[in-house]
Amino acid sequence: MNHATQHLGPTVVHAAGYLWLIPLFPAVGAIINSLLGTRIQRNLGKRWNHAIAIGMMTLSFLTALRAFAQMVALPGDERFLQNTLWNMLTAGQMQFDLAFALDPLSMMMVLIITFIGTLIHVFSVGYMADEPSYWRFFAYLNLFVFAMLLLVMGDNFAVMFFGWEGVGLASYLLISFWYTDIEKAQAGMKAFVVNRFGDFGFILGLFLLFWSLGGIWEPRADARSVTYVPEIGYKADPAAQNPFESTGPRAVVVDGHAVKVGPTLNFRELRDQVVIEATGVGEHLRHQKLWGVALLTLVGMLMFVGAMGKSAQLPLYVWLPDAMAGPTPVSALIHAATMVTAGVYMVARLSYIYAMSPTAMGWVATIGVLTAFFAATIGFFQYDIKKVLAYSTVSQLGIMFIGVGVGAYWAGTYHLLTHAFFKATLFLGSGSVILGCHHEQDMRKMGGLKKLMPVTAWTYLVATWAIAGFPWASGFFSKDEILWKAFTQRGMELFGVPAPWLGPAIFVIGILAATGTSFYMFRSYYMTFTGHYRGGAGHDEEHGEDPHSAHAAPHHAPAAAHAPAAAHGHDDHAAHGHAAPAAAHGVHAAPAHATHAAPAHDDHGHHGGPPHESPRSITWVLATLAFGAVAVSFLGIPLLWTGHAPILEHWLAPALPAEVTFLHFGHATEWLFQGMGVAAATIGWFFAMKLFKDGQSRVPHDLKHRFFGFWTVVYNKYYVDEAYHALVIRPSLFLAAFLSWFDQHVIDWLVNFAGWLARVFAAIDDAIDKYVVDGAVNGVGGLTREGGRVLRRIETGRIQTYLYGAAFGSLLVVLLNFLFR
Amino acid sequence: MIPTLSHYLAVAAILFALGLFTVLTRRNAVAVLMGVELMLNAANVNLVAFNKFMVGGLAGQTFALFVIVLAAAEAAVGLAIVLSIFHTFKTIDVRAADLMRE
Amino acid sequence: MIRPDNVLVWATFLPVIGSAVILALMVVRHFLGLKKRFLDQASRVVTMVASFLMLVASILAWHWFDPRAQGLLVQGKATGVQMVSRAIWIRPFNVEWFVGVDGLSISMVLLTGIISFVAAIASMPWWQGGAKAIHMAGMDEDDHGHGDDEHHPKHFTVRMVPGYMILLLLLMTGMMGTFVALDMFLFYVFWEVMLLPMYFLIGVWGGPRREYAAIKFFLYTLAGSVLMLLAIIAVYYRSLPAVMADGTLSARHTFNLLELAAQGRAGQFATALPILGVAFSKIVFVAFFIGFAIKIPMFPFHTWLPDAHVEAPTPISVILAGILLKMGPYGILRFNYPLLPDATEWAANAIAVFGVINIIYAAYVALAQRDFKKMVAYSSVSHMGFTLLGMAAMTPMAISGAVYNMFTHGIISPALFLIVGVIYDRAHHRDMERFGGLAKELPEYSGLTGLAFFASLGLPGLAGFIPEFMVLAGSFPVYLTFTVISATAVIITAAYYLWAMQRVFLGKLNSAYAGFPDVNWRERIMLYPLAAIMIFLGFYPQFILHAINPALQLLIQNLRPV
Amino acid sequence: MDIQPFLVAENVRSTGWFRPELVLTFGALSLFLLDLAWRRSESRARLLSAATLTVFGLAAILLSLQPGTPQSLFNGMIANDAFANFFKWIFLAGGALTVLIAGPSRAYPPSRIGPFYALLVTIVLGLFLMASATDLLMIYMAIELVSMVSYALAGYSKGDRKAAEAALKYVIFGGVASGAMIFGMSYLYGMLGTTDITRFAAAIAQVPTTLPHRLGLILGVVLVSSGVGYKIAAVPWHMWAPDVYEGAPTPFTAFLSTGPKAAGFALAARLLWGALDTRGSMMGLSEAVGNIPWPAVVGVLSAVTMTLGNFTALPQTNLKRLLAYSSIAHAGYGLMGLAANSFVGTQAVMVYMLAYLIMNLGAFLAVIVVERFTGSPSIFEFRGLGHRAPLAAVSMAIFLFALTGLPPSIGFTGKYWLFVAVLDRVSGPTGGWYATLAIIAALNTAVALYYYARILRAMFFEAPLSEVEVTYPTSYKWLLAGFAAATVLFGIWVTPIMDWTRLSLGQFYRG
Repeated sequence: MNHATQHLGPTVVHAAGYLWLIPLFPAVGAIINSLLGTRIQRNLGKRWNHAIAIGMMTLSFLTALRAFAQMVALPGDERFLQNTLWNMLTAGQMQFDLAFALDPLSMMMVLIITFIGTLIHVFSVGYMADEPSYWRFFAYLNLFVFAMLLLVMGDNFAVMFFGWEGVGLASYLLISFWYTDIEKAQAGMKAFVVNRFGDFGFILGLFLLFWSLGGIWEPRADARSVTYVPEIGYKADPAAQNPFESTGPRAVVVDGHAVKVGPTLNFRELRDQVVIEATGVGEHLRHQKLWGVALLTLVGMLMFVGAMGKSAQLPLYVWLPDAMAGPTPVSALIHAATMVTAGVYMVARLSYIYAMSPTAMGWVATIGVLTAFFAATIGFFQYDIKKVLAYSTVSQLGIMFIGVGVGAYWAGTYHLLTHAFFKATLFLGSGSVILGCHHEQDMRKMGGLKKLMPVTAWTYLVATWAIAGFPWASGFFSKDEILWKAFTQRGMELFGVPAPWLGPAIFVIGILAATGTSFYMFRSYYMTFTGHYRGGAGHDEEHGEDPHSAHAAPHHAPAAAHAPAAAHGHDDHAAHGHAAPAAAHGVHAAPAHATHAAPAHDDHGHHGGPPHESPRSITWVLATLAFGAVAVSFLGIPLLWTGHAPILEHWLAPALPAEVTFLHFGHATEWLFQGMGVAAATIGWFFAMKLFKDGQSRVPHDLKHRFFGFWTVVYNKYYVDEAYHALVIRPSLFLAAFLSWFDQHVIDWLVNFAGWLARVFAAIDDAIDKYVVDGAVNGVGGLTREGGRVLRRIETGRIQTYLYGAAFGSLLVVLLNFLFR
Repeated sequence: MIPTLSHYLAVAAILFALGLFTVLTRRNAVAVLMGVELMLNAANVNLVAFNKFMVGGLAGQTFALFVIVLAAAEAAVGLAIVLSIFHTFKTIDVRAADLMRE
Repeated sequence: MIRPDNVLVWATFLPVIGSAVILALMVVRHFLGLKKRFLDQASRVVTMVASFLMLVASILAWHWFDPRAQGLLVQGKATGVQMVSRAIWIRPFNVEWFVGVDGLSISMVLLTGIISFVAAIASMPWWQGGAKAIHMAGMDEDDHGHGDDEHHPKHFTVRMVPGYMILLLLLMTGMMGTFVALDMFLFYVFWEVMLLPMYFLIGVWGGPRREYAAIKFFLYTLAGSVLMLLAIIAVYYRSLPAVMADGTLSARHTFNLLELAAQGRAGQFATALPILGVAFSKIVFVAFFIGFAIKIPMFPFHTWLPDAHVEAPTPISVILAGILLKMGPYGILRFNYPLLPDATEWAANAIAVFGVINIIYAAYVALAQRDFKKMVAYSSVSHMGFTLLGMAAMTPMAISGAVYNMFTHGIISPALFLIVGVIYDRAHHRDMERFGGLAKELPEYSGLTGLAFFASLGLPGLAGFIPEFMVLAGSFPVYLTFTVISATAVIITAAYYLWAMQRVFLGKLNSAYAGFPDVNWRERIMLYPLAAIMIFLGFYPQFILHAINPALQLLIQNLRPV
Repeated sequence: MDIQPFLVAENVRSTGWFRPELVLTFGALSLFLLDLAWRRSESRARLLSAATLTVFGLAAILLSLQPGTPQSLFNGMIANDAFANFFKWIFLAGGALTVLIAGPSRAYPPSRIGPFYALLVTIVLGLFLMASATDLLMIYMAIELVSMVSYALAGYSKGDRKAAEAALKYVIFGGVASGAMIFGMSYLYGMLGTTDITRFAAAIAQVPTTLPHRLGLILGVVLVSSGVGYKIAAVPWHMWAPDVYEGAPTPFTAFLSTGPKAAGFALAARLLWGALDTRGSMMGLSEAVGNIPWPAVVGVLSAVTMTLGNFTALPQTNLKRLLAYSSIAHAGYGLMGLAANSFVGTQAVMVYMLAYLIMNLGAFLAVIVVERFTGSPSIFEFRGLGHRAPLAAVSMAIFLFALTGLPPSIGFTGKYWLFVAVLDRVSGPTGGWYATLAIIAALNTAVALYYYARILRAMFFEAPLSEVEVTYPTSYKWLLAGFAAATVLFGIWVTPIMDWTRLSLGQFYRG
């Protein structure tokens, strides 16, 4: 494994004072729509809501193009635009600004986000036409884009993290957009909390990296609490010792350029000091150990935990399928094209860190391939069309992580790009279908839609083709490149153990996953579009054996109390359903329907009507995206075919400074492997066609009954949700309940104890007066009686009790006098 | 034999003890007051004795005179109060006066 | 007439002047036979005016404060203390009227100004506007004081209004004074002055179990302040004389905090004779620390907080959460750290442990709550834990984070309590299980709640995130394990807030709450500014940090001289 | 030995310094006469009150006219010094305020109020002598004077069994105490050869240290202090206090809890800090003379007294009784100052007595307001007082906070200075003991808060038994307001008190 290379110099920064506009526009849109949205919708009509949102998106897209133009004009290794707004925080060694930066990588992301984002906004116009709180939807969408742009454009970890959590927020809001359905609400909550798990890891990884950089520790008297003492070269410089002025990174001069060295959150400073060997930071980091583990390994693995959350990798993927509760455009934009790829982006962004730790690479790649395969298998048996796409997304993300894991950073990123297009197409296609079938999501109730919805069908087919990985559709190039690189990668380690076999193993599983992908995607295509229409039955029985009612109960996170609520969850959902056809008939924004929607849903059973093609605003978007899904393939035509590196690889090179070596094989081998890729796709397609074309074959039914046990397990997603419920949620709830009991009955008892104690003392004191003194009196009385019968019987009254007390007291005082000295 | 200081002191101590004992044990309020008188006189004996044997001068004697006077006054007040007790409680048993307890 | 050298005096005494005016009105009323209604309204107006002027004064103080300034020189060293006003108060005790602000206190002064004003607004029954006004229990103006059965208690804003206002204003003075006092004795006096009105405000205008809560609060806090008094006198008796306001030397000892800090740095207390065989500085440290920890509140001593919050009327909860809790950490940073550096080193680990316990323990307890207000109260306990942890770590980043946490929490948790108050005014209960789907009826309210929740659970871009991040990042190198444990709190916190969100606002609308009015103007006036501050501080924390950083770094440097 | 002329001359001279006492003496006598004279007039009570106030006023004027230069009067019988004058002012104030309180309180019908006033004046006279006595004989006579009149006044309400019982218990307990005291005095006289306490220190130094001598000496001191101790109601001579306080008419209880206690402390200060210590420098710390470890003993007594008083007060429901126990506790706090055996300590005692006069009279006045209206001083009658009599309730709250010792109130000032006095000793040889004492006192403060808070709760938090507004005379309103104002004012404006006490103690007659 070789490291950052000498020839790389420090980043050359080109100021671009307008970058902040790119995230600003969506932000403005969000603010306007969230503050004034209701009034606009009421007084001006919905068209203004989406006009604002889409307008802002377009502006931001145009600004992005402007930046792109500026960047293209620059020489290859100087493509870095930067724009600082203000200093956000300066404390001790930490110091970061609200600043944006664009390098080729983030440029690509920004273009994807703004472009596809805009399209999906347009799509939503038709899709959400009769949503009562239309304004809210667009506000959220804009908010999401804003956060996503922060994520990719952040000049430092802080801003990136702002976006990182911001998209989490937006996705929470959008998933539980139809909050009246408690299940949807819980899906949103689940997504956010699961992501928090990831962020927990991410934050720790970040701290570890930050502090291991300059290794500047506060000198403390009790050194034992400092677990990791840095190398000499990285002791704080005197300035850092003195807490007076906060110490940013200190500068080391490398061939003329000052390179900052020391703890930093800034990507550029981080990259420079790590990548440029003259600083020695890379060496330093590579030799650090914490708890006997290589520090960078910990950093890489912990940060990847963050990626697991965001990008739905094992074992934190569980939230993504539920996230399908959100409106379909949301699924397309957030849960396919952009947000979920944040993890991939993060790994690519830190390529030079990961490249230095084989174990981290192995970890990423392994998780990736396992996820890819695992999710693909679940995809086989799902009936809910969006669920199928959700699991396919999970699996595709796995593939991307294989790419960035094995060191084919550009390939991973490329797959991100292609996936953005075809998965967006697929989701929007499914959205169009769902709309056409009156919010029916169960593929068993579809079929034969090809004739009814030609555009949708064709675009869906193209995208399926792409994802399955047939040549000339983009998926082929990216996936193929990734798997090939995985095969040729032999330097990875598994938990510190060198594992040259890991690469090939990953390739094998990856190919299987690819086959699976091709299979279930074509399955979904055939079930949906071929054969004759099976729908129109209405929703009633849908929920009888509906897949997600099977695991509905478990993931009401803590909400045991809500089981009943969950049951009615649907009427409302249906209400939305019934608004839809109106939209379909192109009657745009007829508020009347919205209001009638709820009553209408009683007789929805018959009101269904045949499916129908979606309005133009939708079909155009589908077409554009489908075209893109094919077009982007030109960015990645491999070296093997053309003789020079793919355009995208060339473009991204400056942003991915890490260099990873791969084994070299002859052209023949490479052709062979490409062939294998095609073969995998073909096999998958073949079986899918045999089994599901036109819904004729009985085989799937028989197979299902032959292996019913296995089927149920897979169908219920291996009961992972139930496992989580039993292992994580219940225990923590129990702990919470216990602690709160403890708090009220034990801790709180202490204070009452104090009060009680006081009262007890009082009682004792009373008792002393009543019994002890009296008792003493009687005792003495007794003595005297015994002593001298000559004396009359003794009687005492209370005053005399007092006197006894006084007398004895005085006696004690006298003794006391002798007690002291 | 010639009584020495210690004899007087002993007598005084006994008087005092008797007085205290009376006060502590008798239930008749008047008797109790008489016990107090005994205690006072014990002090008188001391005063006079000390004056005679040790200090000299007149201070002790005078003191004793004052004590006697005050003792009389105190007895007067005391008896008045006993009288009022008798009126309100219809008895002069000190033990009866225990309306107020802890 | 307000000048930098007297702005603090104004900020401190404007409320008292207000209460004096109300008192005068009450006396006059007897002679002129004014209507009770008039008296009520008048006292409300006076309160509003006084608290507003106090806010203005505190903003002016913030405006005039210069973080880079040398400030008062003590033994030739810069302390950064500014806007000093001092005079001899009790010569025989060596006690001075000595107030001033450094970077640490100025932020608290600003906070006090803001929150006091908000609390004042929250105490008014006005601006209930809107078509369907809320029915506040017993909002009828004729008022025979305590004429309330527990089910429909007369709303606190109309019960014995003048008394309430007087106490509220006294409380404000106490708080402001506590933050600006630089003389131990003066500090103690203000501390107690703040304690007493609180007791009555909870006990008289509180909820059903107000007596219990009030007594509990009172006993806890008083136990703390008695310890504190002992510690103060003990320190006093180990101190050396110092120059007083009139330039003369004080007799034998001094109460001057800055002087004491200098002496502490020089080891004056570290080397003092032990008491009962225990090192002097340690025993004093513990006394101080417990006294302040009760206010924070720190783990074993925290149980007064939920009761106090649950029973207290909304504005008092606001003040309690917004300001009173901050006095604990403030006191520790003002007394323990500068005066007893050696003992601070000695205790740091223990403090960290308590911090972690606070964070995790309280977060879990909050997760189990059904009572909306109790949940928020415990979340306060949990968040104050971050302050403890940061203070213990003593890295510049961590300690800045700790203090910044005091400020942001001082903005967020009042907002949360106001929010609870809003729903309580409408539903007259706080059981989250009994709500549901309110988002449909009260969209604006739900939005504000969401904002506050996310701010509190540390969503980047809102105020709550930065301090948590700073504290964790700062204590990471010092207390690796503790930091890791504490960081898990971000998950639990998210869980209980979102769950609360779900139980109260999401799901099907509970028909019982159909037709609830959304937030009215009074609530808007309070909540929107706070929300704005949350967002502003989320993106521009340096606004506060640039003021507090130098002071804290000075503090650390004195703890561990280079 | 015959009477030498200079003795006469001395007495004549002394009379010039004896004017206030003379005024009180003749005032008392004339009040008896006036009472007879005004038998017929229906405004008898008001006239008598006026007359009594005049007497006190005159005494005050004369007192203010004579400087506090330390000197001995009547051949060393009494001393005239600023220390005594300070307490005399307290007694006058207490007496006058008691008159103001007693007038409208229904405790004394006009027919009986005359003698009460006369006897009150007499007690004040006795207190004057107590504060300034420097000779065992004088001490004995002063205490007896105060006691005997107190016995009478404790039972001074017709047909009231409780009063009668109180008087009986008081007289018996007092009699025994004085008997014990005089017995002790006889020993001291015998062993030291003098009754002039200012010569004790020197004389004790001569006493051989054999056990009998030591026993006699200590017995003497203890027995004498039993006489003083029962005046200030210190453990173990405290038991009479609750019954007498409860039984006696409340106005007199109020006076009893302030005047005689203060006088007792003045006397104790003269005996202990004045007579039985090494003459440490005026400002510095002095040590006990001979081998009498009285500071330690007093310290123990102080701790026991405050603890016992506070804890026993906890369950009380009769406020008079509760205040009785609290006054025992406060005696304990006062003893802290004596235990310190230093200038500051004694000064703290003086401050505390002044503070206690104000806040305790105030508290008792509030009790009277309620008792007068409802007929019972039970805490249940205080429920909802916040609504039924706001002024009384609020000022009562202030007094209670002051009694607890919370700033800013005169109670805090006093208690603070006591703590200072004790902690001043902490750095000394026996510092540990003093530290313990301080901590015990601090904890006691918290305990005390607990039962004071019960009253607060009753007044403000609990629903009243009846809604009727509590009515009481306007004079009480002004008095309450005055007491409250003073309580707070002197909590903030402390310097005058501190200076006054310091200067007064500075002129302490030491023979």
